[in-house]
Amino acid sequence: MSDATLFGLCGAALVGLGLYGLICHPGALRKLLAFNLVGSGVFLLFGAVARRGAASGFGGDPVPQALVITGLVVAFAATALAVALVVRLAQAAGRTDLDPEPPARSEATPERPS
Amino acid sequence: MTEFLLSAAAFVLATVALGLIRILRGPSDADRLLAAQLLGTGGVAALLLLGVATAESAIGDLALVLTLLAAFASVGFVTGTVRPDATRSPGEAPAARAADRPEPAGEETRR
Amino acid sequence: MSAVEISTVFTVFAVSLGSLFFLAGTLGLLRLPDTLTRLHALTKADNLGLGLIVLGLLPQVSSPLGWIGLIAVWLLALLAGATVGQLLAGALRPSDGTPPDRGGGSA
Amino acid sequence: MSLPAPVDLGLAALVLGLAGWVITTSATYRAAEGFVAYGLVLALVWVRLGSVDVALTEAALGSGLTGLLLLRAAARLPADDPAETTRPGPGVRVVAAVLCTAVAGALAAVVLLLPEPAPSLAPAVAANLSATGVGNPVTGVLLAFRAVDTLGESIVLVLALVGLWSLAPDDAWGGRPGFLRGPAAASPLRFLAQVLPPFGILVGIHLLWIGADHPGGKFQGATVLAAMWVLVLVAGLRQPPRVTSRPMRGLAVFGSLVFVGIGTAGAWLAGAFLAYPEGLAKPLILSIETALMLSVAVILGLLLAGPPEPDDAAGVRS
Repeated sequence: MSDATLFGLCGAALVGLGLYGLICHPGALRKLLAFNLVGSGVFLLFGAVARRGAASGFGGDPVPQALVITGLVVAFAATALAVALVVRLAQAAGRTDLDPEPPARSEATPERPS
Repeated sequence: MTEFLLSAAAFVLATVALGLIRILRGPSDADRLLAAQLLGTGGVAALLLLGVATAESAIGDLALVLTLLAAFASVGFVTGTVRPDATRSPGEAPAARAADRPEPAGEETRR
Repeated sequence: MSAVEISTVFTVFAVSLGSLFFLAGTLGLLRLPDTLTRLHALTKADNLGLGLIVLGLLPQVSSPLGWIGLIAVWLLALLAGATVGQLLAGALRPSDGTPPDRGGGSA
Repeated sequence: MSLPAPVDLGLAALVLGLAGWVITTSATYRAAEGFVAYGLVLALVWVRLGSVDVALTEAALGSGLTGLLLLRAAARLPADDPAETTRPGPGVRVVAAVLCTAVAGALAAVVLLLPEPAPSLAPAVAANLSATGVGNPVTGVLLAFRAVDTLGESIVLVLALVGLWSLAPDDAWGGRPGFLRGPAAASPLRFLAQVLPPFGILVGIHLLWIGADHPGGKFQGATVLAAMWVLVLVAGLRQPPRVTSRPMRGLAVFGSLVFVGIGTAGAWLAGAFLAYPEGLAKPLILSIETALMLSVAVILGLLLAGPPEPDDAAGVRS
């Protein structure tokens, strides 16, 4: 088995693990972490494709590599935005699950000690 | 020589990976962070060995970037929580902050 | 012994010793009883381990830029490691000596 | 140039083990700690996949900055958050596990059934790289062959910043970003924030400069620069600028504007949007890279600094 196949399979497993976390954790920040795992799994799949495309003296196909770099930066921007949303949700509601029914402690003040 | 450097890289990597057991066992969050810190330094050492062994200078640059950013998780940890009893070293009272950086309250804000 | 042989022996010796320090640091991290002693073991081990590995690699690099890069990595690691050690130790020094739990929720 | 294959197996096991920890551990804070280590290992995996460019990005962004972001966010969550302890029932978990295994299995099958010989654009890149004047194929793809992706990305970053700022309550508008402000930093941290940035700035410029011919480039350089700025902010040596500050906003969109400007000039001088006139490709690419690096560094720093908060709240908040 080549390293490309090994890490490609690893990426597939990461997507599965991340999806599981996305479904099974009610907390928004946990969902975000899980979603980042899915993202890195997808990037690893790209990495496997890039590695297999090594040719013309390059260690890998540069096109998927460039796509992954773009993807990493965009993923970071999305994560930062999502984290700000979660923190805002926690400030407003005192909780971070995405349960639609109004939380029991909705009067919690935004100024929390920690 | 190349073979030796590569196996040294693998050895260091395996060693610090073993240290990740601390992430599982804890007990405190600082312990888990120590394991991540050791992984960072070990990763840098392994990259330096790999970079010299393969004569690829870019791997040395990667080691440099990792070193620069290795402290960031710990910085996030130490500054992340407000625990006056735990996060601040003695002699730095909360009031010191207000004295350090006076906030021009209300100036130029509401529009 | 020729110069090449001497440098080879030196590299093998220093890199091996550095690797052993990483092993020692890991064992310390796993075996020592509390967080502060583990921190102590860790900072000693990774500074010395990385330093010895850098020292051992120097003869194998021919370009001055390569030397600067290697030494810069080590100096930066020393700086960051020392600071992080101070910071973590400061964070770990509450009055009763027990490490604070930052986990939140079910600890 | 390969280590023995056990290293790859070990790295794969490490990645999966840490991912498993991130998913299964009980407390969010621990999951975030696991994610830091996970990002580090992933950077090593990218080296093994022969892609140092990606490894640099992953090491700087994926582990360094994301680690700081997530750890601080996890520490800000309410301690008695019901989401921390509630879990779905066993039925839901079994169904989810089956579903996710099926997805992972399908992806694994795709990996195993990838066509042989592998399709690759590497020969096409190699054939045309000399026209761009740069020697790093990834930089060539990012700024010449697929420049439109990179342009779109730089605009996405600006939009993310707009989205982040729009989360501020009305009375906070015009204030300073609040995430990175906290209680007085311990003196070792202030020392680090004084000593490290000069080196960091040097490394950032170095990465930009060598990015033309070796692994590196504007994103990696910008991440290092942003990290240094964030360090200064966290240590409390400087205040983040107010969100109404015009110089800062100008700097944030500067890169995209330069990119669009040069691209539009290409439509006029070289016959297509984002095409470079012959012989001028390398200087133009370097100009775009420099402008983009500044803007991306500012935007990444501001994304970490969070939405603005009212001035009087500072010092109370973590």
